[in-house]
Amino acid sequence: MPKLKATLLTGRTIDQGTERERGKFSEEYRRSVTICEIDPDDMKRLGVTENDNVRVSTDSGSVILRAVKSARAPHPDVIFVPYGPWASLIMNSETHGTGMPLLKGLPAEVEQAPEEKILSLRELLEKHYKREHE
Amino acid sequence: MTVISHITCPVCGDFCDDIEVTVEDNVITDVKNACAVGAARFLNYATHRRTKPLIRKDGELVEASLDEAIRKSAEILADATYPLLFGWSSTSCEATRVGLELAEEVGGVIDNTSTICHGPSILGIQDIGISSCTLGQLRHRADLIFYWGSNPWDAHPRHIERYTMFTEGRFQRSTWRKYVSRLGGTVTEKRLQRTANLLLDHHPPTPIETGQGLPYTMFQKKRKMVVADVRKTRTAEAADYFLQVEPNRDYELLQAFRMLIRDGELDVEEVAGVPVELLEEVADVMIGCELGVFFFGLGLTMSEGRHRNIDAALSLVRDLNQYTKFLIMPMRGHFNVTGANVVFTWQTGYPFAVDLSQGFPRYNPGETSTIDILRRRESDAALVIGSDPLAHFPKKTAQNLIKNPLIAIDPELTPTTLMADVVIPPAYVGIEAEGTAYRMDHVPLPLKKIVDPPETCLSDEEILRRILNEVRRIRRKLN
Amino acid sequence: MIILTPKRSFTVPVGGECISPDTFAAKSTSEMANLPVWEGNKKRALGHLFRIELKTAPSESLTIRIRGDAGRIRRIGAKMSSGRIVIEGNAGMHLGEEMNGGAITVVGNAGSWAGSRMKKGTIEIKGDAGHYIGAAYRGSNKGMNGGAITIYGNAGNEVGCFMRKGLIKIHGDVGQFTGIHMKNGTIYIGGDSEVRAGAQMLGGKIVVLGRIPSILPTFTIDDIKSRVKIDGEKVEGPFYRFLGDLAENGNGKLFISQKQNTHLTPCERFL
Amino acid sequence: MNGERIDLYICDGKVVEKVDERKAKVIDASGMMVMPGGVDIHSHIAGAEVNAGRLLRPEDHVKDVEAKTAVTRSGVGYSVPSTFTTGYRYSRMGYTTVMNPSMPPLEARHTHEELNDTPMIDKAAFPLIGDWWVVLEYLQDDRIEECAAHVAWIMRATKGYAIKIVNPGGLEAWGFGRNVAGIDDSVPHFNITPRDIIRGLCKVNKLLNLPHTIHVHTNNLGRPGNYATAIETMKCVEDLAEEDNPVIHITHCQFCAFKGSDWQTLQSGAEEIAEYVNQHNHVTLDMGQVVFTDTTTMTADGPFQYGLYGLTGNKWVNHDVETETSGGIVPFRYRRKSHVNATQWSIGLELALLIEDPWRIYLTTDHPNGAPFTTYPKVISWLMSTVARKKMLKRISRRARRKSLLPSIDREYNFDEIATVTRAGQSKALGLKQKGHLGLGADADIAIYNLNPKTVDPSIEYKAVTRAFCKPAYTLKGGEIVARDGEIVKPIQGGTFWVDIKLSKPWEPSEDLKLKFREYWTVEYENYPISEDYLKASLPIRVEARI
Repeated sequence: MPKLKATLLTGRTIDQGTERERGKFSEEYRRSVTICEIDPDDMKRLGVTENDNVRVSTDSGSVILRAVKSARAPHPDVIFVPYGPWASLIMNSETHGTGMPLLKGLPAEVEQAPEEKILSLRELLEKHYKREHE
Repeated sequence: MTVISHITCPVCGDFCDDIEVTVEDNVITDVKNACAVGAARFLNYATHRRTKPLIRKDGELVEASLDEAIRKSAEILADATYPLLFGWSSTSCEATRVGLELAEEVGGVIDNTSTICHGPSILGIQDIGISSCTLGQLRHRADLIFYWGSNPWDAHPRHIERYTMFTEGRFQRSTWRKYVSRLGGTVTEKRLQRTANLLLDHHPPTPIETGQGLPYTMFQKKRKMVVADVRKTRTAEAADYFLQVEPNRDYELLQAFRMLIRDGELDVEEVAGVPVELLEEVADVMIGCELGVFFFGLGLTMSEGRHRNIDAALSLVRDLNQYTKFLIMPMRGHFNVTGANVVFTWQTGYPFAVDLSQGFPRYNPGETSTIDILRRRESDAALVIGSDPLAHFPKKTAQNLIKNPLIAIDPELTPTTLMADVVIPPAYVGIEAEGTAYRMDHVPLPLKKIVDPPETCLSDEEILRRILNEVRRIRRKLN
Repeated sequence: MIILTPKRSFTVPVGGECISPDTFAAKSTSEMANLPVWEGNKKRALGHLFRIELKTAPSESLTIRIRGDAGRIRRIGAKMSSGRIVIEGNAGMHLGEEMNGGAITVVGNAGSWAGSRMKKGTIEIKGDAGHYIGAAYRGSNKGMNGGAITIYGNAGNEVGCFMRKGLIKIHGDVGQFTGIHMKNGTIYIGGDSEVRAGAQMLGGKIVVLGRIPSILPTFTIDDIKSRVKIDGEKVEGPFYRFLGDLAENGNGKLFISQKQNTHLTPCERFL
Repeated sequence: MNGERIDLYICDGKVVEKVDERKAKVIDASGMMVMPGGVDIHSHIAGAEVNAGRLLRPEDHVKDVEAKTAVTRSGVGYSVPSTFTTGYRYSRMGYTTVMNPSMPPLEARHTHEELNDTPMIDKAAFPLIGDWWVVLEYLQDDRIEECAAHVAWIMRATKGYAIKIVNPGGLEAWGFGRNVAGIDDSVPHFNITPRDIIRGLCKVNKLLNLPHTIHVHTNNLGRPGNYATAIETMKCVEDLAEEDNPVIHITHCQFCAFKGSDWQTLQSGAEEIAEYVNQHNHVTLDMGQVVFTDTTTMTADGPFQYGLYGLTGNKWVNHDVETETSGGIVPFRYRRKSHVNATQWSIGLELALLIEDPWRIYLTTDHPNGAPFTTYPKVISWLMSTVARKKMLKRISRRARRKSLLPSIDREYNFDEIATVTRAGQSKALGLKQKGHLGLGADADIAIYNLNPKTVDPSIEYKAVTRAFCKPAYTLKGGEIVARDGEIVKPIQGGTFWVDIKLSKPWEPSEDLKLKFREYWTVEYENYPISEDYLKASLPIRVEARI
């Protein structure tokens, strides 16, 4: 299966900004931040089309997101995921002595994941952040 | 029905203060002047808020009285050896003042969200200084607007309209008309191109040269806009010059600009994917302007180089002042993250990442900053206010956060409140409670109370004050 | 010799600035045990955290030996001016900060800011070290101002930040921004370097024996040298010599191994 | 004070004629020197630029910290102390009133927030008005009365105390990176000169009957040859004086008493300035003394600060405030061996010693520009002792020493004169009638120094004097003991003075102004003013204007 080695960027989008106002657990919010913007040519190479699920992986983990064409392309080898709990799953916490983890410009890999589903926020929390109890 | 004007908008760092809202029966029914995000905040804040405090018992969050929740919070903090108090950028300065007193009382580390947004900018400023201003200065005088690694169109939707390109100043006019006609031109051109492609079944279309500085700017003496970013954003599309930077290479580009400004020659053909010829042209525009401003965003602070990107940007702007007037400003995210820095600084001398565990302020991001403390798993309790670290911190740090007792003061249901041990929903500051907040350029403005909060909800300030008093009571009893 | 053995493992940071030959000198073990130490926000006695043994061996200088992991103990040997500290495990951040003499040896790894603002003395780290080795404090332009740091493993970003004098030798690899803002002194890197070595340097010397992905565009190639001198010793090259950082009007020297960096060959046309 | 022994009675925070001694608490201050609490007319302790200075200098804080105690908050010190530490340190030195001389009006709310967190002292802030667009527009059309009404609005809106003018016209020019060259240079884009601004606001000040005069930081500050500008500035309002009342305060005068054509030929202009001041009663001044140390310079004078960056290469902060003012910060180390710095040190003392009337020259370091305020006791020792001066003179740059006038000056201040330049004169100039003396009805703000003026000879025992002024035995504020032997024993809030100006006919801002507001500023008119309840302890001073 083809894999894309890419640079992962995260950031704000106006959708993420407005939809979060409907509540973090709303479906609208989930839809606005579980996307991965990929260059249209890269999508072809990966064999995915708009709205297909993809797996995005870094050295800190992986997450399933929905592929969308990045606007105003070309942006070869650059992928964009809006801030949010899904993007955080694959962020590295090393700050190199600055207090700031590398939240933009991480090396990442993208591959198609047609069988996988995008977790809901509750499922995500259940899976990755289960509370330990004494 | 009442209409209230001159409301400040508690969303982004632009902190617009001209919002008009309509209130009917204590419910906001209409919002004017706000951007989409601001309007969504005013209209939706109440739809998914919580009103009752919660305490985790036997693994489940159950409703509790406010007194119980306050007592439990105080116990957690009073017991801790290295508690962390995080958030502060979405609350009032008044609440932050009490928060600092609380942090000092419990001997904790207090940190605000700039630690993961513009913390690197502050580190840069501490090495270089900063040549900055309030936003009106730019509105009146700036004829060159440079956005680097920031996308106001999405993150600060009214920024361009209120403070830069599309605003009328004493010495500078708005470029709105120019933009509209150009946008029209571009759309028409694109449409023609598409039709031509369909008809002629040609090779792939050649990209239209809108951004690389030629047709529209040649005779333009008015305001100019330059955008440097790793992606072509909507903001970039509106620019006179767009520099598409290879990811993580901003530092090289900034330093190259500094060298060009000094009239130096570069030994290379391109820097960070941008041809040196274009850099030289833009450098000339920078030197030639009457007053230039350099806005930078998280594109610089969060990518490789971090504070050194800012170091280079601040140095570039400082150097430019030998030729013309040049100013620089970070695009701050939350409506009061600047205020959090301001209050931290006047009380402790340091703007974020302040360790008060030894009874006096210590500061060293990388050592005393939230992400590092959590990564190394040093803290043994935490209080989070007006922030959602579980949604936004890298996974490992967020996982470590919930390995210890966690108090969350937040009106909303968020991943953090869902995982906390104590949840106290406060009155929404800027809607249900008043206070002070600082715009991104350090201009302080009042947060307003527009509607009454639910009966069970106190302001952040009052909640913190009560926790502080309770901690002091516990301490007195122990002695 | 004084031997400190941690009585338990630590989670919260411990302020270890009292662990210094200067403080221990002429003190009895019970006096040492009473020295105040911060563990998080709790003020404790040193004896509460460590077993303290005094082994009277005729030695010319006072030696402190830490047996066990001191990875959470910060500022060990800060401001020390004489004597010796040996840490048999890891050392926490700010090891030997503002050191003014004496010697520190770490058998394991050391945290960030080791040797920051040091003026004299030597620090030897057998394992890896963190970031900001020999650096300045935030906002200050006064980094390491003398003495020597040797690291046998790797080091992180900003080695020698605002360095003014002295020698930093790293036998392994380093991260980005080695020698950022350095004014003088020497940094030797036996392994590979990440990008941006010498950024904003005003003077001094950085030698890279291994590979470096790229040289900043604000440096200019000036010569090819067959060898370079470090602290009196000759290191065989050949080396490209770059000057910079020109963005700062700097006059620093960057010696980059020619053999390891064939991708830099195109630079030679400017010679 | 002159060794006179008296009983002082205090009740409800005031000095009274007599109290019932059986019920009263008695402080035995025999053998000690009792003075009114210190008053500082010019010290940058709060607000946007001070806080930017704090943010800029972690390396300054780290060397001087204050841990929390049972009654006090923690903080950091040295050149830009945190707010609590500022209050404590002033109080521990026997000071009870401090004026913050530089408040950007748009950011006034910030200044007051910080003043609210500055305990132990009474305080006030002076809004920067000399480059305010609306003011410039009124003045260029000579509409003095309308301008006065507008300034009254500014004072109320910002809760200000006095009119501050910094490099008039120069800050507006700095908007485009330029400056003005002297008091008759024209201000770009306005039909006005610095002279017009100073004279206009001086007239406004008189019309409004403000308790303090205009408070002026002159043009060309920090430039060789600027003593002439300073004298012209004083001269330009000579005719506006009535009787012997001052109409202008020239602040941190040391920085504008430079003679010479460049840094190489720099010498003191103190003699010329002192000569003028000794012959004219319409002016008061403060020293702006330099002490050799590492400090942080900060002024609203953007172009001056940029020049200082150019000289030092140190990190530089600039902060322009739309339509109003600007500001800048540069860390600076004054070196004994620098001919320029040593000359500056000499100039400050020369001014204080050559100006005859201690009621018109006040002790300041323009904190933190010349040095932190904690160096005042050292400055006192130089004023009181030729021996102390000689000792320092020996250690400074030889070139500066050769040119210094100090060896030729024998004058030594006595304790009375010290009391005048550190409290009595300052409160008189500020129009604070209840401060700076211990007469009946005065505020019971008192400093008791462990020093017997009868037995100590300050000329020789200057070190004992320095010690005593560093750590008074008692500081009383409003009749309460707040500090003892250099320790805070009772934290108190301290109030904020502002002028509550009453115009003869009520003045409402015109619709025109409200419209202008939208045009000129980026905040709404309605969000600009600060309400009185914003001040934690508001101390309005009622003023009847002449208009």
